[in-house]
Amino acid sequence: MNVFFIIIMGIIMLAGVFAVIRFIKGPTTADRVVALDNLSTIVVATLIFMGFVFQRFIYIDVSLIYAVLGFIGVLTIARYLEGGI
Amino acid sequence: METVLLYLGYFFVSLGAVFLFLGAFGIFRMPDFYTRLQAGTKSSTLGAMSLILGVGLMQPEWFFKTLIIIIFIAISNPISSHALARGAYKTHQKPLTDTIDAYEEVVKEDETKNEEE
Amino acid sequence: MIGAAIYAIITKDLIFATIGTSLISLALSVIFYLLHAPDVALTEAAIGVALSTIVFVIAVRNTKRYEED
Amino acid sequence: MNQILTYSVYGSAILVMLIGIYAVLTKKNLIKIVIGLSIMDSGFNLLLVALGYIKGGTAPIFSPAVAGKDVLMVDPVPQALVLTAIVIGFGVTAVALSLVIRLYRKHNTIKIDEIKTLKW
Amino acid sequence: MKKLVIISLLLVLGYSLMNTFSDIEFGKKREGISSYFLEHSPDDLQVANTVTAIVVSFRGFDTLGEVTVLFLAATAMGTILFRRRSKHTGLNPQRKSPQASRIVQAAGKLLFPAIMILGAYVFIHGHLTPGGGFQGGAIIATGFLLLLISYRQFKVEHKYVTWIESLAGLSFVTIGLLGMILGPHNSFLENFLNVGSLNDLLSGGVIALVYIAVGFKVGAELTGILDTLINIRETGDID
Amino acid sequence: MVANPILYIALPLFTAFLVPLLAKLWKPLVRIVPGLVLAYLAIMSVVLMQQVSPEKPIIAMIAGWKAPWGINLVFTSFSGFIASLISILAFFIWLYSFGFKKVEFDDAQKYFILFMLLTAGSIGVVLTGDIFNMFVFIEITSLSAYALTAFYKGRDGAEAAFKFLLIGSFSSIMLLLGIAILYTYTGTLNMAHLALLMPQVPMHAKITSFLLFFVALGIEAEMFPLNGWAPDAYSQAPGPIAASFAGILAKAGIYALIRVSYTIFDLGDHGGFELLLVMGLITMVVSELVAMRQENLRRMLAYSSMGQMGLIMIAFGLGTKEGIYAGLFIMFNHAVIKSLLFLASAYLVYYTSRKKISDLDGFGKLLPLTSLLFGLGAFAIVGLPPFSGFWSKLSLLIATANSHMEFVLATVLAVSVIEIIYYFRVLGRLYFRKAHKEIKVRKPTWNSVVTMIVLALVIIAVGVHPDFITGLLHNAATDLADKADYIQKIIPDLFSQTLN
Repeated sequence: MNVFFIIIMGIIMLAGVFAVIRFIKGPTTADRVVALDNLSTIVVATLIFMGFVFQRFIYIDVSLIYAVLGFIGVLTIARYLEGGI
Repeated sequence: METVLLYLGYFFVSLGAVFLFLGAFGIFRMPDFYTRLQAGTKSSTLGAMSLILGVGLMQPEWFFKTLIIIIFIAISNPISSHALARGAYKTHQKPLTDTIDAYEEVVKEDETKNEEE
Repeated sequence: MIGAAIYAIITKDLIFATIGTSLISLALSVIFYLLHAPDVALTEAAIGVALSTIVFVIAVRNTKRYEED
Repeated sequence: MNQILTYSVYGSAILVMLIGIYAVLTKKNLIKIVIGLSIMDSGFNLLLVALGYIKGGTAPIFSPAVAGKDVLMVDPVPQALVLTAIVIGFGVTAVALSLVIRLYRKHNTIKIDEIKTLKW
Repeated sequence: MKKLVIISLLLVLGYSLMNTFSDIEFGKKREGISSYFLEHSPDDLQVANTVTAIVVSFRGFDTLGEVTVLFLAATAMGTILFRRRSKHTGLNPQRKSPQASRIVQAAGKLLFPAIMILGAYVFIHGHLTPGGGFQGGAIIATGFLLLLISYRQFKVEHKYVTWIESLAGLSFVTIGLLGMILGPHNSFLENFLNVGSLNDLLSGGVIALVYIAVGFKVGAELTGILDTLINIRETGDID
Repeated sequence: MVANPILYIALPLFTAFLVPLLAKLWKPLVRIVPGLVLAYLAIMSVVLMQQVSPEKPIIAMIAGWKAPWGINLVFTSFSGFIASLISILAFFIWLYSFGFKKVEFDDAQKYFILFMLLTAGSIGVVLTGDIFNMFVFIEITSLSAYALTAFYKGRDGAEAAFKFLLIGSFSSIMLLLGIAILYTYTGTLNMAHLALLMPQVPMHAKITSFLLFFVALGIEAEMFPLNGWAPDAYSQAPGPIAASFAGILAKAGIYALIRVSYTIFDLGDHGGFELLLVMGLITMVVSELVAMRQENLRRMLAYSSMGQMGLIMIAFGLGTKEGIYAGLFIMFNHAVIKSLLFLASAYLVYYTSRKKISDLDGFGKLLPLTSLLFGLGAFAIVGLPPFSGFWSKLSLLIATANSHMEFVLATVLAVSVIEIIYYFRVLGRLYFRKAHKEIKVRKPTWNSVVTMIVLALVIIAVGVHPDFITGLLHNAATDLADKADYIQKIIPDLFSQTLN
């Protein structure tokens, strides 16, 4: 089943590459933040998937915390754009 | 039963990966900010959720924690996109032409309300 | 990650630079995870992604956003 | 193969660190300098964790899945050190930024050239 | 010109570092104190997470120093930014920034307890799973951050923050001093409780207690730092 | 239990965490309790110094783990001497600043917390036997130093502090890199164990890490090209804090430098000590020359302080036991005398914002006692006979003569002349010029007078009868010079294993 894992990882990495390109290109702040948001979603998924590949149950905790905290960084910048902080 | 779960898991994982890819591709290709946001959020959230669900199905003893993560993602991702859209709107980032901006009036109402408070 | 670091350095807009550091933390955290250091990955996620970002954002908010030459 | 991996991993960590140092030394903007400091720290953390990695090892946690089995584990000491270093780095960053804010209040600029009451 | 000098200097530094580190093969097992830790952490302390065992027990002094660094950072920021709490007691200054949208507010209300529980989970299980006091504390502080950025009238009560911070720090040092009295070697921070058995929640003896204290302390300190920063516009007097 | 090296760290931290709660009970407690703790530490160091001898160092384990695995605190004759010096000096500086910021309560609370932590961190740097732990304590020390530098609102403290922070961050990253190199080659972090395993480190890695350590700790120890932070920090910080920078922070820095170059690295044959000597020479000459041109009293004292640090580095760079003895003697004198000078100068320049030397005309009549004490300190630091500075300089000169370094000897003498010139210029202004009209002066409070007089008495006592301290210094020098002994005392098992 190794081939399957590699294919999945390849697809996810390709997605990451696109998001990074948008991050570098993105004309406005908001575009970049969208890319960051998307990247952090991708990272959560990747971390869980890698935990599965490594077969360590405890690694899931990391992605659990990532899922919660990743969005707060984005929320902060969004509130900044709004003039909220 | 286990093989069924396993294959179901494979299916969901592949689906998730494809959706994640589509979301990122959408972010890359879409013409203006709001459409990008839409592509990024909807597609990626679905992708991540289904990928995690797939992993949970493949490893039934992990299912509880994966479920928690799915719930978190389902709550947090839309909120951040919403806040982001609002923030971008406040910085006067206009959508492409030919769109109807219904939000403008809501914002005005909100502001007057805030001032009254 | 190196790209993000270079980007964070060269950009003139400090908010972009902040997002860049956030991205560095993100990449770093994944790398730590792949190097089998979940504790460190967790710390980097908690401190680098959320707290560091907001501290920088507040600092930018209280000063100037653009770096002028 | 392993040689390439050695060079690329350590090389990129050191490169990130050098980028941070470069920013600290050449940039004129105070916040940019602080960003440079934090990048510098990140590079070092990566370097130290990479030094502790052992091929084929797993995280140094004896969970039920690995208890009793003879598994190879990565070096836990660098991880503990990095944990300390990250937290200390955050503290220093916070203090540096508050200094920047205070300098801005006083001089109304964050360019290092214009803040020169003392000799640099 | 200056840049060229700096770049060449950096190149020299990079070269010498690379020269030093390239001898060390990536991913090769090396001798050292770590094998002792990996052996004795599950056997003597019954702690599953070796990193936690190192951070809290073997190198517990570092952790005390680290907590102090954060405490110091919070105090230093108060000093640097001239925050005077006494001036504002009872006034409850409101931030003038625009309110967040209702969706964000609702989400803050919804997610805050969840984040708190998650933080508590992380530092209570510090000896079993990845994470521990610092991470848990950071997560709790992030929870307060969520409230701070979604409600402009939300105000962290400094009284409680100070109390929690001080009490947690005091309990850390007190646990250490108790180790000097009760521990078998009479040394600081020594374990004086029953260590339990591996992978139980109540294992590791004093380690779990220390990490809980660290979690509360770090959480309070980071919350204090964030609150100082967020309220800076209104309370810092400008000169 | 009652006298244990761990209390040096644990008690100040305990107090620092306790102070915010005490403030809620009764406000004067915020001032009194730190003083009580520092007094306890000072008494404890006297007790411990009597127990310790080169044959029998006091080693405190932490968390019950033996030396190479756990962190331990090592109270030897050498490290104990410096720790005692720091703790006693800290008590006197507390006494001096007892009434500091009486009006603004919140500030006073922070001041005492930061000062406690500065002391605890410095003592930690001195006592710890573990190299990463040393980094943590250096970080504690420097963070509190940044905050204290930026303490005053009106001055340019923030700027000085930012500069200090930048350089300090470099220092910490260099230190971390050095630690990383050593850890990967030896797999340990304990200093004695590192020293034992040092032969197995390849030469180029050894040199790289030594240079990294040297630069990093040289920043703390105010070595020449890296001491840009020092004059600004000294001149912008509150008066007592400037004294504690000279007496506490710089001492911890130079201790770390010496410990690393003497104990961990075996580079004595490969020019390790010569590097120290040369850097010390450059530091001394450059900073004394710069000190001569300074207009600002505080900056002048700061540069003079750096010159003294250079002198200490020269003494330790000789590499002989006599050199170590001389270096320790200078360290002791510098801590006491420079503190006296800074404390006295705080009153001399109290109301002048520019702190110019030219504003000091005629202060000898306005503030007779303070000026007298300042003059006494100036006499002592340039090394005139009846004071303690004379003996330390003499021992340094003897040590250089015995190791046949005539050039160094000549330079030290020449620099002493420069020192005399600029100190006497200040004294001349104090006593032989007429005062400007309408100078506001502030009379020193009773506690600061007591502090300054005690320090002056110490200077005179040691100057008249140096045997008070020579025994301790000899013990300390013996202790530092014998590296194998240090290793054997800390890790006896591993040491005997390698011998067999």
